[in-house]
Order: sequence, then C-alpha cells, then structure tokens
Amino acid sequence: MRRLLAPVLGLLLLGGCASMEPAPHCDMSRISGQRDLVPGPAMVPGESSPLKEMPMNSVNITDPAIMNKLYVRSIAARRTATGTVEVVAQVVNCTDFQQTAEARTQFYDSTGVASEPVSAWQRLHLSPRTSSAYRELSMGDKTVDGYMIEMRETK
Amino acid sequence: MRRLLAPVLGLLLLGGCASMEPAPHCDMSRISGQRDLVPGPAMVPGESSPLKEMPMNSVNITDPAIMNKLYVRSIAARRTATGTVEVVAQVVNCTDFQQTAEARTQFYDSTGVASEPVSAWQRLHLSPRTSSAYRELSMGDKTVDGYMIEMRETK
Amino acid sequence: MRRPYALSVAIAAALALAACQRVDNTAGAPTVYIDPGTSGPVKGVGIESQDVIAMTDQMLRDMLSQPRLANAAMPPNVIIDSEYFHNESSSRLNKNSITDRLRVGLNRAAAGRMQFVGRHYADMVAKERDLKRQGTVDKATLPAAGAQKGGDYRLGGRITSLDSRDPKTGMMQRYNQIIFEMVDLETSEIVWSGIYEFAKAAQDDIIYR
Amino acid sequence: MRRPYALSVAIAAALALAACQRVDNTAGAPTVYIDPGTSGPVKGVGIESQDVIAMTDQMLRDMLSQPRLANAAMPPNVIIDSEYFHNESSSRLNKNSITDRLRVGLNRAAAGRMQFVGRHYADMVAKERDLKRQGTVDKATLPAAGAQKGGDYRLGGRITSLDSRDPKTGMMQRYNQIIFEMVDLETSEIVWSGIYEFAKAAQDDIIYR
Repeated sequence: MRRLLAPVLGLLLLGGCASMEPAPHCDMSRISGQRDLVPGPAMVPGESSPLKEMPMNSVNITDPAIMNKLYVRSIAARRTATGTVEVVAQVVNCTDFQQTAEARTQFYDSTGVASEPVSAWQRLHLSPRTSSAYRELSMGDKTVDGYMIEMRETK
Repeated sequence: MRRLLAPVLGLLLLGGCASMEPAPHCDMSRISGQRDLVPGPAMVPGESSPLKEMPMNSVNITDPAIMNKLYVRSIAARRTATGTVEVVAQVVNCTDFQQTAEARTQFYDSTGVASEPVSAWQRLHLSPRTSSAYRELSMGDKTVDGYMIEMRETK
Repeated sequence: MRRPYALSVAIAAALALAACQRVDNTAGAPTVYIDPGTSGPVKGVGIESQDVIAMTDQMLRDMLSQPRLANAAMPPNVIIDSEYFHNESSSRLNKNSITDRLRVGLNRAAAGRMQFVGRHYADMVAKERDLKRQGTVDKATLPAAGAQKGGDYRLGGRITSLDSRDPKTGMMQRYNQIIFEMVDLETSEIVWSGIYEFAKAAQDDIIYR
Repeated sequence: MRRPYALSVAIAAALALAACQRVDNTAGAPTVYIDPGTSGPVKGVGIESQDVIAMTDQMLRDMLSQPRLANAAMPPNVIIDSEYFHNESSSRLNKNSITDRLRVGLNRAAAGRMQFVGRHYADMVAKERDLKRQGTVDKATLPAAGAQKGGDYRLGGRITSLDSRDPKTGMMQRYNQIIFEMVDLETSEIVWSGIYEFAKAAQDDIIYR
C-alpha cells in the first residue's frame, strides 16, 4: 500500500505546484487594465492637462519595484469622533517573499489644494501572501475633503 | 503546450511592462507646448518688450536640469487670517529618481513692483513619482497683489 | 547610399528633438541635503531622523482624533515636554527632539482645539511677571493674569529597547519601543496613549551622539 | 562649389553678428563673494548660512500669518533674543545669528503690526534714564515714560541634533531640528510655534567655529 501510495502522492504534489498556489492570486495584467489614470488639473484654462495621475481618494504605487508585487484590495475613509478623517487601505502582498513598503497620505481641501502637511512615511511589513492594513489620520477636520495615498518600497 | 505557452506569456509580460508605468505620467512635449511666455514690462514706453517671461502668478522652473523632470500640477493662492497671502504649488516628480529642488517666491504689488524682499530658497525633497506641496507666505497684507515662484535644482 | 544616410540623420535629429520634450528620467544633482523623513546613507540600529518624524507625526494625528483632547467644549491646557518622558533605551538621543517636535506639530495642527502651556518657560514668564509687578517695566498690552496657566493634561512616556548581538557576525538587532501617554493632572487617569515600535538589524558600527 | 562656399561664409558672418546680440550664456568672473542663501563651496553637515536665512525667513513669514501676533487690536510688545533660545545640538554656532536675523527681519516686515522691545538693551536704557533723572543730561525731546516697556510675548526655542557616523566610510549624517515658540509672558501659553528641520550627509571633515 505504501509503495503504491508514495508515487501517487508525489504526482499529486507536482500537480499541486502548478495549480495549488497559495491564495491570494493577483492577476497583474487585469490589475493594470483596471487601473484608471485621470488627467491632472490643467494649468492652462480651457486646455487638457498633460499630466495623467491616479484619481483622488486612491492609492498610488509610485515605485516600479513593488508595482507588480502589491495589490491594494480596498480603501475606505471615515470621520473620527473629532471630525478628522481616517483612511484605511488593505494591501495584499502577491509574492512569496517578505516585502517592506511605506506609504504616506496627503489630505486635500474641497478646492484640491493640500490642506495640511503630508503625513510621514509609515512602514508596512508585508509577510508573503498576506493582507495588511495601512491606516492614516488627518490633522484637520472640516478642511479635509479628499486624499491621495502614495506608496513606495522601503530602502 | 508548454513550448507554445512560454513565448506568448513572455509577450504578454512585455506588453504589461510597457504599459504599467507607475503614475503620474507627464507628457513633457505637451507641457512645453502649453507653456505660455508673455512679454515682460517694456523699458521704453510705446515699444514692445524684448523680454519674454513667465506670466505673473505662475511657477517658473529656471533650471534646465529639472525642467523636464518636474511638473507643477497646480497653484493656489489665498489670504490668511491676517491678510497676508499664502501660495501653495503642487509639484510632481515625473522621474523614477529622488530629486531635490528649491523654490522661492517674490510677491508684487498692484503696479507690478516687488513689494517685499524675495523669500528664502525653500527645499523640496521629491520622492520618485510623488507630488509635494511648496508653500510660501507673504510678509505684507494689502500691498500684495501678485507673485512669481522660481524653482531650481538644489546643488 | 546617400539618401538613406541623410534620412537617418534627419530621423536622429527629430528623435533628439522629441527626446528633449520627454521626461528626463535621470537622477538629480548630488547634494548634502537629504530627506530627513527617509533613511539616509548612514543607517544603523538606533533611533534616526525618519523614526523621530514618523513617531511624532503618528502620535499627533492620533491625539487629534481623541475627543477628550481635541473636541472638548473648552480647549484643554496641555503640557508636552521631556520632563516625564524617559529614555531607558540604548539609543543615544536628545529626547527633546521628540517632545519638541510633538509639541510644535500638535500646536500648529490643533489650531485652537488645544492650548499649550510652556511649562519649560515657567521661569521666563515668572521673571517678566515680577518685573511688571515691581514696576520696572510697564504692563504691556495684554490684560494681567492672576497666575500662569495650570495644566489639564501632561505628556509622559518612555523609550525602551531590547538589543541582541551576534559576536560571530557582528550583526546587531534592536527592538525600539516608544510609548506616549497623556495623563489627567487631577485624577492621574491616562486619557490617551500611543505606541510606536520598530526593530532594526544591521552591522554594529554606526556611532550615534 | 564657389557659390555654396560664399553662401556659407555669409551665413557664418551673419551668425557671428547675431551672436554678438545674443545672450552671452557663459559663466561670470570668479569672485570671493558667494550667495549666502545658497550652499557655498564649503559644505558640511552643520548649520550654515543658507540654513540660518531659510529658517528665519520661514519663521517670520509664518508669525505674520498668526492673528494673535500680527493682527491684534493693540500691537503686542514682543521680545526676541537668544536668552531662552538654547543650542543643545552638536553644531557650533552663535545662536544670536538666528535670533538677531529673526528680530530684525520681523521688525522690518511687521511695519507696526508688532512692537519690539530691546530687552538686551535694558541696561543701556536704564543708564540713560538715570542720567536724565539725575539731571546730568537734559530730558531730550521725547516725553518721559513711566518705565521701560514690558513684554507680551517672548521667543523661546531649542536647537537639537541627532548625529550618526559610519566609521568605515567616514560618512556623517546629521538631523538638525530648530524649534521656535512665542510664549505669552502672563499665562505662559505658547501662542505660536514653528519648526525647521533638515538632514545632511557628507564626509566628516568640515570644521565649524
């Protein structure tokens, strides 16, 4: 029985390697297809902007080194008890390796102007194939109307 | 099957790599096309000015070394609680490298004359592909009617 | 042969022209200034500028989301200094770097939601009050106050560390833990607290002072 | 062959002529004078002229946007000197360079929105007042004042630094933090505060004094 079982198990394992990759699976080609760049604000009135950037209230992975390694699963924003804004982004490490990234948030007012100093870079230790939360709070309360999270690899 | 798949996958990856450049994307040819130089004040009345310069209330990147690296996304000016003027310029680093720039602001009165000493050069540490805010305050209140921001590379 | 050559020159020129208007994706000029919010060229296991900046930024944003501190009917009087902030770690640093940055950042961000008492300037204020009351100087423009402001809350905290070193490889590992607490100065209740912790591993050869 | 040659000569001459009236885009003559607002040829990790200029400029502009200081019904009496401005950093510098530049710049820019009390000249004024009251000198033209002016707000602050040095490469990194606070001289409330911080990395061989 053992003799017979052994090779079968081996085959199964082999088959498992091809299909049984641990979750999460990130389909980077579809992620890039879903990425939506919007024109930045145009400096010359009446003309379109020469800048394409991430839309407001999103996470911008600015570093090509981690662009195809991490995936931002969700972003949420809510008001705290004092009226400041809390943003939470769920970041998935799609690789089988430890990754270290850092993120910061710039909060904007309703006219699109930076309403307070940008937050300090906050480190995230991303274990292989895990999902981690990045959390940042605004300083201002009523002045805050939008945000932009920037993420880069820690060096 | 494997043999066939491999090159196709390679092609797909190549396609993905080409299009998946991190945001923001700066179209420098359009930026230079949109740059609008206006005649400076003429010394001889009735004659046109031999000087072409950036219009008032704009950011003038004076350094060829960073001209095609940085892009000024937006400028805003507002009065503070004491009536002085605050200008905020959002500067995008279009490159994949750390850049260090510095900027200063000259405030002008309604007749176009410099109304106060120019501000000191203020450094900006621009992480790759990130957007940073340059912020300057005027000294005078009612005397200020316009401004001109100059930006150069820190050496 | 001639035509294609001329053509290629023209193409090269056109390309160069177009290249001028593309992003010049190269590194900038070297400068002695570095971003204090990012690890610099000298990296060790101690507390460095990016850690000071990150911890104070995180703490002040967190305090501003605490209703008892940032949303009270009367803005509370807050004392933030290094008097009760102890460094028990093996990192050499001026703890004022942390408490000063926290106080200034919070004062600027609070915009009136809290009031800050400069207890570390009590001596300066007492001297001037004496001079005014003795008549050596006049009363200036602000109304006289009965006494200096008392505090509602005061910052306490501690820096601790846990070091381990492999003498064979010279590899050093340090776990740094910094805690911040706001204490009610009547009841000694801890009304807010925050923690910032990080670990680093590096060759043990950076000298801090 | 002739025509094109002549033509090219003419073009070259025209170009040369035009060149006379173009911007002479070349470096200027060398001089010992350098811009104090820009890094000079001697660059180290300490506080240098461009840092002093940048920090004082930034602080005075920020103070002028604070309503309690720059928009009060009665212009407040402000004392700015180095008495309570402490240098706890490893940078050697005369802290008066900072507080003097700040006081002068603010006094010129305030244009009456604040009044500045020269407490560091208290002795000079006291002596002259004595001479006048003893009758050794006459009363001059200004009306007599009951006493020297008292202060409403006074500057305090601190310079701290965090040094790290790599003995293998000789690379030195320094994080400089300078904080400025305006303290209410009756209540000891900190009514305005500002921070200027920067980090530099360089080979450790510049001597400051």
